[in-house]
Amino acid sequence: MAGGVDVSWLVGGPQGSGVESAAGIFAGACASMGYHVFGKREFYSNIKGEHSYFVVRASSSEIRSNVSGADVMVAYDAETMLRHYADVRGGTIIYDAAMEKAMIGDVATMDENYAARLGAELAAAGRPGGVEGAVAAAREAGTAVHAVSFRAILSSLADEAGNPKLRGMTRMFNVIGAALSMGALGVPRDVTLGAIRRAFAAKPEVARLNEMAASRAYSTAESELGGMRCALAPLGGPREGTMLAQGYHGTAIGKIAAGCRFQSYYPITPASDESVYLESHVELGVSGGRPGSTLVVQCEDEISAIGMAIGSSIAGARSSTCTSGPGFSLMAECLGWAGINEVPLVITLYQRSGPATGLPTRHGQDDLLFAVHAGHGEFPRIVYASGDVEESFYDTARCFNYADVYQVPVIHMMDKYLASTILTCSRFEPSRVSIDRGKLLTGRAGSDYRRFALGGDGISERARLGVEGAEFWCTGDEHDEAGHITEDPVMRVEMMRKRLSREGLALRAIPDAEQATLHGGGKIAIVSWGSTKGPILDALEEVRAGGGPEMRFVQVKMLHPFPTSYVAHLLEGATTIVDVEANYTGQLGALLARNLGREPDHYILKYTGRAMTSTELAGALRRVADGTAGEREVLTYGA
Amino acid sequence: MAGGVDVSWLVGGPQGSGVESAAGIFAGACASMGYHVFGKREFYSNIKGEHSYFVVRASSSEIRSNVSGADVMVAYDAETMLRHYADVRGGTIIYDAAMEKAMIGDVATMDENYAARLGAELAAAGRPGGVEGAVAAAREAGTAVHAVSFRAILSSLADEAGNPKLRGMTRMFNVIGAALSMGALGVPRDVTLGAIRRAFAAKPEVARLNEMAASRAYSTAESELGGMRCALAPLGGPREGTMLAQGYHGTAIGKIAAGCRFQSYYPITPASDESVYLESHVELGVSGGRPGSTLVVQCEDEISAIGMAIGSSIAGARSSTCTSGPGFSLMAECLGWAGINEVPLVITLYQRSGPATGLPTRHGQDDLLFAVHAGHGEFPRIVYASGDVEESFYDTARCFNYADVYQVPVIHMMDKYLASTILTCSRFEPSRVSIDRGKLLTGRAGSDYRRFALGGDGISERARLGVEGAEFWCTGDEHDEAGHITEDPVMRVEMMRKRLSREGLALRAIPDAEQATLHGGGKIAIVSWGSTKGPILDALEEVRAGGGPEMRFVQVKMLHPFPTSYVAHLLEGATTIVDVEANYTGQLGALLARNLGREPDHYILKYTGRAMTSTELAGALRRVADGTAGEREVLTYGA
Amino acid sequence: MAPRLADYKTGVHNDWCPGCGDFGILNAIQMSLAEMGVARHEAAIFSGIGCSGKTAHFVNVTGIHTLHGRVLPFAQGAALANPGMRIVAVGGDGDGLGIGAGHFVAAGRRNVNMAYIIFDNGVYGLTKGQASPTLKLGTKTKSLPSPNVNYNVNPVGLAVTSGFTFVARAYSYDVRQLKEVIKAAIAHEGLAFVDVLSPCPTYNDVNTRDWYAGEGTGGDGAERHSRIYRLEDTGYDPVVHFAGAAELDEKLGQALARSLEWGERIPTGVFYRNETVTPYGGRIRDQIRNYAENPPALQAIESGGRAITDVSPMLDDLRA
Amino acid sequence: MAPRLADYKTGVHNDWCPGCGDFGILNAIQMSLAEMGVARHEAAIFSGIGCSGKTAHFVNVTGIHTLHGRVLPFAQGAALANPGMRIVAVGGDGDGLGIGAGHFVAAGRRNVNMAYIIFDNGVYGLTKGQASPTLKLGTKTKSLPSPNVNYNVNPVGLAVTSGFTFVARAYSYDVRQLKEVIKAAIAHEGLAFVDVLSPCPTYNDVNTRDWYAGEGTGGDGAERHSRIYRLEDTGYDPVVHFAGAAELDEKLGQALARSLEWGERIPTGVFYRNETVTPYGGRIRDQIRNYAENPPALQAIESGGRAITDVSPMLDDLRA
Ligand SMILES: Cc1ncc(C[n+]2csc(CCOP(=O)(O)OP(=O)(O)O)c2C)c(N)n1
Ligand SMILES: Cc1ncc(C[n+]2csc(CCOP(=O)(O)OP(=O)(O)O)c2C)c(N)n1
Ligand code: SF4
Ligand code: SF4
Ligand SMILES: [Mg+2]
Ligand SMILES: [Mg+2]
Repeated sequence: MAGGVDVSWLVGGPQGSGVESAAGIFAGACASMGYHVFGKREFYSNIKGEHSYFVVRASSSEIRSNVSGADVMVAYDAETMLRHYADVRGGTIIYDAAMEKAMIGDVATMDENYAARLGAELAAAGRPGGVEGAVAAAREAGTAVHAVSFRAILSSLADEAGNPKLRGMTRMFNVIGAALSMGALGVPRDVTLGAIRRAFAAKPEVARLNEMAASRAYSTAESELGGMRCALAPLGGPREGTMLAQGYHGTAIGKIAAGCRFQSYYPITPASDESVYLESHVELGVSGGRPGSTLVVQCEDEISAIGMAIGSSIAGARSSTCTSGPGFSLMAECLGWAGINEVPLVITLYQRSGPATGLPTRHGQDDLLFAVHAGHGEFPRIVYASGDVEESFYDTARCFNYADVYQVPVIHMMDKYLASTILTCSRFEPSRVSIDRGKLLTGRAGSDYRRFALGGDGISERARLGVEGAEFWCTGDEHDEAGHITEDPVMRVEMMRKRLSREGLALRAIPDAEQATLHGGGKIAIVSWGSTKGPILDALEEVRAGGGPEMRFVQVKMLHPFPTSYVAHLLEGATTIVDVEANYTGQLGALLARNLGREPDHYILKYTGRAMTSTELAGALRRVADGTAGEREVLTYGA
Repeated sequence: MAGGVDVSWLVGGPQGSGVESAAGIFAGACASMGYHVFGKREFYSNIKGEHSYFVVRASSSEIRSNVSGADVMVAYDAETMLRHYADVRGGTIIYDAAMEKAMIGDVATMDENYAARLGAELAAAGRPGGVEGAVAAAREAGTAVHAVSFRAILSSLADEAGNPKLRGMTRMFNVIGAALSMGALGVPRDVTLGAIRRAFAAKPEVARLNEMAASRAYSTAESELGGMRCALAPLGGPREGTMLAQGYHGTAIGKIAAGCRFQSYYPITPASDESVYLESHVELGVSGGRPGSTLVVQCEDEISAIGMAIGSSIAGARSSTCTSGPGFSLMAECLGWAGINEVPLVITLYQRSGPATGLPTRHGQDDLLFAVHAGHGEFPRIVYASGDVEESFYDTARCFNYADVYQVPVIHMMDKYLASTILTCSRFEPSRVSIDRGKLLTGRAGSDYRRFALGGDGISERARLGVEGAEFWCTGDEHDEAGHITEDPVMRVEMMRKRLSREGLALRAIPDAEQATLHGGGKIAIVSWGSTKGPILDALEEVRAGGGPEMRFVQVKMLHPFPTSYVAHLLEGATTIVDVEANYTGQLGALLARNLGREPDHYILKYTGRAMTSTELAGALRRVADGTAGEREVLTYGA
Repeated sequence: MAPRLADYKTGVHNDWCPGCGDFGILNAIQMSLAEMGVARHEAAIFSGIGCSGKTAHFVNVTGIHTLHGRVLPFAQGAALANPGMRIVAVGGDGDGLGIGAGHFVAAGRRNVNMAYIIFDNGVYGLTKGQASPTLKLGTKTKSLPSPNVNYNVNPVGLAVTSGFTFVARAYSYDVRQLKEVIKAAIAHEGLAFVDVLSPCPTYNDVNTRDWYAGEGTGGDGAERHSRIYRLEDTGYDPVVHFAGAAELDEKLGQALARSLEWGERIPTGVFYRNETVTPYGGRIRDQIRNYAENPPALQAIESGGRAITDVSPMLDDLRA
Repeated sequence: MAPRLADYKTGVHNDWCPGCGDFGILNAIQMSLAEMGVARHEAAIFSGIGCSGKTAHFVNVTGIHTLHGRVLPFAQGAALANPGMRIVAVGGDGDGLGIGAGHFVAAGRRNVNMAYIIFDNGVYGLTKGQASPTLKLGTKTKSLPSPNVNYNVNPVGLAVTSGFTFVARAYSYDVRQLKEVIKAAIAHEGLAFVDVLSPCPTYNDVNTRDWYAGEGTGGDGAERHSRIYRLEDTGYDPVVHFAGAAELDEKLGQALARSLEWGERIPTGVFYRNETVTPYGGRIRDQIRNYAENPPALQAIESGGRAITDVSPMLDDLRA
């Protein structure tokens, strides 16, 4: 990124104070100026009041992750100041002057443990245990710190507009804070106002007021904040064919494009956003056909969600459900039913930190081995992971094809990191989405139709409900070709073979490039899966830019059945294997050991519930390169 | 077994016709004569009418499994005849003459697929497709076949007793059939009558009638059947300290002895027998204390069953639940809750053939990897498997100790094969059961009690409910030392380490001998787990007796955490590793590959739902020894 | 050609115990389909796990034998994806009111157009006779080691309370009424529930056929009377005609009151029927205008292997 | 020293939204424990998952914050293992009547001695305002993209039908009545249920505090009246005194009839109370004579690390 612009902007405040929309406005403005944007939200399992923050990075080069630290921070409350002041070393902090005197003890929402650590830290440096101490520390670290009275801006706005009611509209503090920082960063006023207008497009009156407030803040920024050390000048308008997407857009729009017409779900973070999106895009245009629709059903629990999706799939619709760990745990039994009955089904699994309720709004990749083994007994399945939002759009369509062609349940691994990012990426190309429904029978069947007929490649014709002459049976019991219960040992052996041989079939037929991807080259090989892709690619660049060695990155996309020989091929010649994952035990490492007989040499793991930054990952990779890394490198950056 | 007696006796008939009690009588008589007994029941998922059969083996030497084939068969119905005539090569068949003319098509319960195969087979040999054909085929194979009219015996009994009502008591056909065979085998009449008396001890009148019927049958046997080729003379009375146990007695009595005082369950085959046993032994004598009791609660589902057991464990009782695959699938989420809250809990998992409903009354060992990985997220657990009924008694107590000492959920792997066996074994010795409740706090707590206090060996004091000064909190969320919710990343890392380090702790502290057992020695090493132990030990003897090589057998008991180095040690010097399991994918093989980096060279697998016989296993082992075995040897013996 | 009863029977061997009440229900279902002239490919039976669950294999229309307690989710998913199918869900009392009770309550709220029949025998048949949720407190069947410690669930009451819009009870040995009730349930617009009292001669020696026939109601003489009586014979009107609050209260109230009758006199027939409530399929027509004509299962989603859904409006919304 | 209210409050920061009705319920629970003088170590709060689930951390007795929908199994297990504890289960309407409805129905049948309080706000609070099972059909809160497509469950009716022996409703802004109801629930011998109407100002903009206070009941003038009224003020008698069939019918019937009242007038107070039904703990005393004195959690099972249970009778039974 030599010579380019690369700004990390952090905004924080209590949940419900508009942190998310402020970040949306900032990201929107940057994207509209032609920047690459990558942002990620951190928040508590809480509705109002707990600390929430968003880091948005805008860069003139391609980026795929956050870095450690921030260049600019906008703090809406004392907690943001106290939690993040040290992240901004040498940058700029803008905070609401109203909190100037707040002490640690005043911040009721702050976790006891953090409060104790921070208190000790400030005390050790002889500083007051509150915002003042944080400000002093930040300044000493070279950070420019500006206290601005948000209320004063609102007041002058009210005066200007001759509308005293505006004085009370403190919910606009978020836009005021964002505009202050954007003004100071040199984002043209009309770009910011345009981003605000788009953000509140549904409510023009709200948009108008916020634009006014932002304009007032811009004036304050110009008069009081001076120029910042980094600037965000327009790069020449939005990049052609670029979208500003949220994490769940990939799978949600992917489902619509792939023809998923039934989604059942039970609300759960971070999975529900996808279903909510589908719920608000129910009716669909279809080229050359009648309008279509996605029926989205909110169920009484996740057992019902998967049960309904199976019922709908049997009826003939491409069907799916979307959940997170706790919900997926409840689905284990029905998953096996889909397996023994060869029902195509896509389960989108947005992982979060477990176990149990765990850290329900935080990131984790700790459900891999569970997804591979979930459900008693043995049955075929495909476990597939996307590395980023753009991939997830195309992968969603692939997952439905795999499900239909191999007549198996497919678990599509996503996670909270992906779900709660906002980023620029190339516009999805629906024309690249092919649809293969496999041996689906929708017309009249020949005589003697048997749903589970043996022979051939082991995959039999699958009738949907309602086809004349193709009545069929399904049962969770072992069954014969017609689908009726059997306990015959010979039939048992044939049916087990019929079903399980499908995994080998899939491995052979699915193109290598869909199973795993090689990025770069070098003797040190990183293996990973899922959302670590972004931090890894950025870290590899950083290592190289810092004079470190080239490394290769093998991204495994199909986790089950495991593409043993292709991954072995991609790892050929590697002297060091480094497993990177957001979990404690290194689950992909276990799959490597089991399938390749090769345990990774190093594990770089993070399980704080916060996603990796490319910075900390690059640090660990440098240690690997120079031989100082331990077997387990545990990353911990981020509040 | 050179020179000794070794008889396999098969009895079959429709479900509900008393096959089980006939087998009980036979087994009881043999045990009372001093024989070693091993028997196993096969039956359909059905209440009345489908084919059920029991093979009981009686031997003058120690035995631990069934062999292929039978020496004597008693057939109550045509289906038994048609399904098993070929099993009795050179032995004796006794069947009810009433079925003499039955054709395959008359047997409505017979599986279409088997009917077709059998029809073809008989036709190919030019025989009638029915009992007559089977009789002819059996005779040609050297089997003595006797048709006896069971009804005639009943009639003559009625005449003798002057009680015409007895004519209609066809439900005594089972005892008549058993007695006929026992008479012919030379079992002394009073031994048989004694066994009948014990079997019907609760109903003296029923016992009396059955004894009369048996006596009549004895006379018929003496007059019509002549001596059999094998004879079962008394060996000198029951062996000292020997029990005749059913499969579930090990874990059921084990739980009582270990102090399990709360068992919640939902009915499921083959797990419920254990709970039913506990339900009928609710009040307990306690040496030196007030009478105790096991509270057994039948729940609305398995989620409730594990939830209640957790609640009870938190209250302070040793608690457990018992289930099979489908129920265990439903428990995955709660299992993780127990994990993150460090709740001691024993889940007895009686496996059956999956997936889904699968073969609900048939055997399988296909839940191993699921047990190891069940539940989203990462948390500590112990997975422990018993090799036979006697072991299961002592292992049950161990499992409770592990749960209490390491404060983790323990999954005790059992299976349908174990559950539905009847066998002689040494009387359980409760004096060998030690109880270690670990850091359980029942007295008043010191000040500042914190349930999840960090430090030390990572295991903190666990208060039961109701202890003054030891109020505590639990949550499925990540928590601090007091048990309150936290999202602090630093606390998260400490708590993850606190919990997961426990697996290493258990591996180091639990004696090697409890983790794995070595039997025999040799260059060829068999690795296996659970109920294959019996067939393996018997097969090893058979191979050796037939001039084959000595082989060693490594029985892995602790499957998670995996005793990598101890198993590696036990495998040292082995040139060939053979994995033996009752599943399709070779799940222990996967654990070996993952943990030892060593994939087994051969897999001997069986997944027909029928347990291995030592005969077929010995055959496969011989092929391994002489180099003719394939990578996968799939066993299929048994109807 | 008008369908004949025989067309609705499969060749699968029925392995229920002799004398099992379930035979009556099976016959009534087959007769109902035949008399209603439902084409074989337009109907599907979904079933739970238990003796009763095997029903799906005995009726010669598509049969989906699901998991224990899960018949309602599976069946609703199919009914919603293709509302043109006639969906009949069946299962045991343990299946539907024990492990499946949560789905039961939720299904009532949803009112998807289909019928649900519970084979109510008071026991868990297939697992050897444990108490099911409908067995009365204190009852000791021969299969129980001690008297039942749980109060019984009231299936009719629960259905009415949960929002089922057709709620009936029948008796498996009164096949004539049973069949009429099942036909009405299948014809009903919305979710219909039929609780069928079905003796299990193998495990439930309390609520036997004889017991229902009047054993114990007063000697062997004339006072002895069948416990079962038909609501329709008493002039009972289960139908909600106008859906005013007062009428609703009355109709719900009478259904609940009758549902509590047990022992000496046990009512059968339709307890409650309300077609003034829009079924789920109708409720979603506000969101999906052509739902009935182009439901999820029948939509075209590709042409020549290419996706044909137009997602450009969504992508345009995200333009940077 | 008599316990004080402050003793029942933890220092854990309460992060509910300002104006959340749940604060009233939390206070009422703490006040009830204090007024009843329940020793801190003799009580435990079990909770489900949701905003309401956090309650377990705010009350200074042992608190077990379980899983979504599973509070009743956990709580019943503890109550059965140690019947000397005062167990109070709490949770959301989604938790208890959606995902947990099956356990709700089963718990009613079991009648374990404990209290269960539902925080009934009509929404799934913690997952951002989706419709909960108690939200009425067709209602569109601000958090829903389109009107609710499900009929509501009737918590009081469901509890009565399921066999709960104490069934009440209260309102979180009438803390006085609420507290009395909670005390009665805790004191009740058997399973007590309290449905607490609790406005969620963040997501449910339909059933707000103002709405309950009478908004929309007829102008701003005198005709406007609080929708909430107290059953006890109307001479309503919820208690089953004799347990004859006729009385039972009457008491159940009136409870169900009142449970259907909604909108203009919403009754609160105790709907039904029946202590003539033996609680589960009593039912098992037939099987375990010293259950109350020596319950599972308090039994001695070892001495000096050795098992002390006498299994020899069982082993003798198996002698070969
Ligand atoms: C998850 C799960 N738990 C338990 C079982 C075992 N099981 C099979 S049938 C059955 C009960 C059957 O009772 P009911 O539903 O009343 O049907 P019936 O046999 O009486 O017709 C049970 C518990 C199962 N199949 N799945
Ligand atoms: C198995 C499972 N599914 C989904 C969730 C996500 N979840 C958390 S709280 C909640 C709903 C809360 O609603 P309610 O029970 O009414 O409680 P409230 O927040 O309104 O008090 C859901 C669905 C979960 N934690 N576990
Ligand atoms: S056990 Fe009962 S319900 Fe099951 S088939 Fe036999 S009689 Fe019918
Ligand atoms: S979301 Fe609603 S229920 Fe939850 S804390 Fe806020 S106001 Fe209360
Ligand atoms: Mg039943
Ligand atoms: Mg709620």
